[in-house]
Amino acid sequence: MSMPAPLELEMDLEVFQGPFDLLLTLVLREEVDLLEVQLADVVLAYIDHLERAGELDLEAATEFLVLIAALLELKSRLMLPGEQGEREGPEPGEAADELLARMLEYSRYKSAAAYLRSRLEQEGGFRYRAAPLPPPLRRVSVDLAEPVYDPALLGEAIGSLLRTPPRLELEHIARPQVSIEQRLSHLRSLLGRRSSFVFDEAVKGADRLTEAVTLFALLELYKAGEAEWEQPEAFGKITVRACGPSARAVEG
Amino acid sequence: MNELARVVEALLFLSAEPVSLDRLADACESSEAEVIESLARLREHYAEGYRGVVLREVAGGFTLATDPVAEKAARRLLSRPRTPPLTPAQAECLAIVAYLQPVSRPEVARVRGVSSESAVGTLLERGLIEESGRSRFGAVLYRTTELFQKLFGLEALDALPDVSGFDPSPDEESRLRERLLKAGEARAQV
Amino acid sequence: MNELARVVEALLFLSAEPVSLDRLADACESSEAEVIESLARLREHYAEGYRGVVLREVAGGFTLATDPVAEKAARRLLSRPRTPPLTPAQAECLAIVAYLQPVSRPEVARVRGVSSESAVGTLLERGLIEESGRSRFGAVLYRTTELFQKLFGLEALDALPDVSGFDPSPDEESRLRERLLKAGEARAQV
Repeated sequence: MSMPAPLELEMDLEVFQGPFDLLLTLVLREEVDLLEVQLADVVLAYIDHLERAGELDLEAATEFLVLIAALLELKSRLMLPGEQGEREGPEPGEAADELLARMLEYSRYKSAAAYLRSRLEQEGGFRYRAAPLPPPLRRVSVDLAEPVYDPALLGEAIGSLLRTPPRLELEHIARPQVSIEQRLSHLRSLLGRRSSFVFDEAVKGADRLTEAVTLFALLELYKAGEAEWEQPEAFGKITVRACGPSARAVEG
Repeated sequence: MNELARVVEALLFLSAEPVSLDRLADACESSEAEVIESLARLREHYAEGYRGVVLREVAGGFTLATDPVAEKAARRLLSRPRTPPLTPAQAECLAIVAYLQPVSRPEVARVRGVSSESAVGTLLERGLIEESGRSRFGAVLYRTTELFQKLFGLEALDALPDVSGFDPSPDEESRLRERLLKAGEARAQV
Repeated sequence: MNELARVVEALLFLSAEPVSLDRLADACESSEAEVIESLARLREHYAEGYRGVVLREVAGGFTLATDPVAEKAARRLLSRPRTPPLTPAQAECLAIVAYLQPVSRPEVARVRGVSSESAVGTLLERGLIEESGRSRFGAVLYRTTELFQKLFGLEALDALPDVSGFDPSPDEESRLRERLLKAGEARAQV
């Protein structure tokens, strides 16, 4: 089986109105075999394009990734050998349906947009008059004013403006307060007391970030010649030993 | 032209906005039936193709506008185009707001698959859309304005064509679906 | 009416100011003699006493103006305060001005958590709010008008409804202004 020639992505991203536009074009291009499209290239090119356009915000990028993920999933399912009954999750048909539904929704408004543009152009010849009123008609007469608005409207508006929106749940991404310095002094104090310890003890009960920072602190100690370690097998225990002047002091 | 028709003509000439039938009747202290008759007379006077000014029914009311025959000269005299055209992005946002209103900016972005902040901002600035309250999450909702109806020559919002008319035909839809699945079928035959 | 007369009619209709003969001729790319002939035809159409709009020759050129026959109706239509229902954005802006006055536009936007140019503009245009000096940072300040009080049936400003009846947390002690600004900042982040 010969390798398909790598597909040249000759697309001017500037002309696309968004990822759906891009995908629609991609999928409908007769000469493009979906299997051959390097989606990673599309992703990178598109994100690049957004960034250059100064439009890269989290919302846009996330939306695009969700979309590409759907296409990737579809593509990966298409690439799986055609075994029956062993797949989990949606069938390729379903994955395609999901993506198709969103592309169709987009395509509806893309056509509606084209209609609006042409309608505006057709209407272009009708101009409306925008002249100020003759002076005698300009002043609104306060005497003619009658109560038509309910003052409660104002109270309600203020009441709703006083309501604080529900707080976003940020706890799960709240950053635990942990610094390299803290973990360095933690490791040094362990070494000072015992001259060697198992790494797991140093991070007992700690969260993953603390674990990572502690490991980083350990690398710092190694670099400074204060400690070395040993791990006899992959995923085995890591034993940390003091070395350098402080170690000798303890041994002596 | 009788006096009522003359008055209605003058009111339409003065008012910057389209005037609804009931407001015309109130101002003229006449019945709506009488105003309708006057409007019919005016329409004869302003029959399209005969005058420089035409009588139009837009945005829920009546208004006078120039005939397109004068557009070039008007551009020379006033040295500005009537309405700058919409960019494709602005048109997409406008179409989504027009058909789904009231709709929030995140929803517009969801349909387009891309952040739509600047396009929505421009539509707001140009007065084609406006705020219409908030969603229950506090996001601002948008709807189209009377100016939108006026500039697009719509009698009312429901004069927009049915949105399903913009859906791809069943043929196009199945072609899209086929293309999506084609690679998989090719693979299965190997 | 020939095409030139139609175009001249449209130009006079659009222009707020009288248009001179040479500007008309320039815009129509015609000779002044041709424009004079068109104006004569138009004058027949717009003969005084027959139409709601008349053609006048004034200092500086030609202009269309309404016939005095429509004056009373025009006053009824246009001098009466316009009171369409307030949009939610307008109601919010108006409430902020009413309760916090004098208040600047940036403050209104901060409380709402969203730019409020067009709503504030509409309130100004309808005469519900007006300028009231400048803040020490130079921003224009707004307050409500007498018309506002009349349209809301308020005898005085202190007759505004008591906020505590609408307050989601009436026990909060700090001042209304600070609380509104705080809530607005939180909203802007949603």
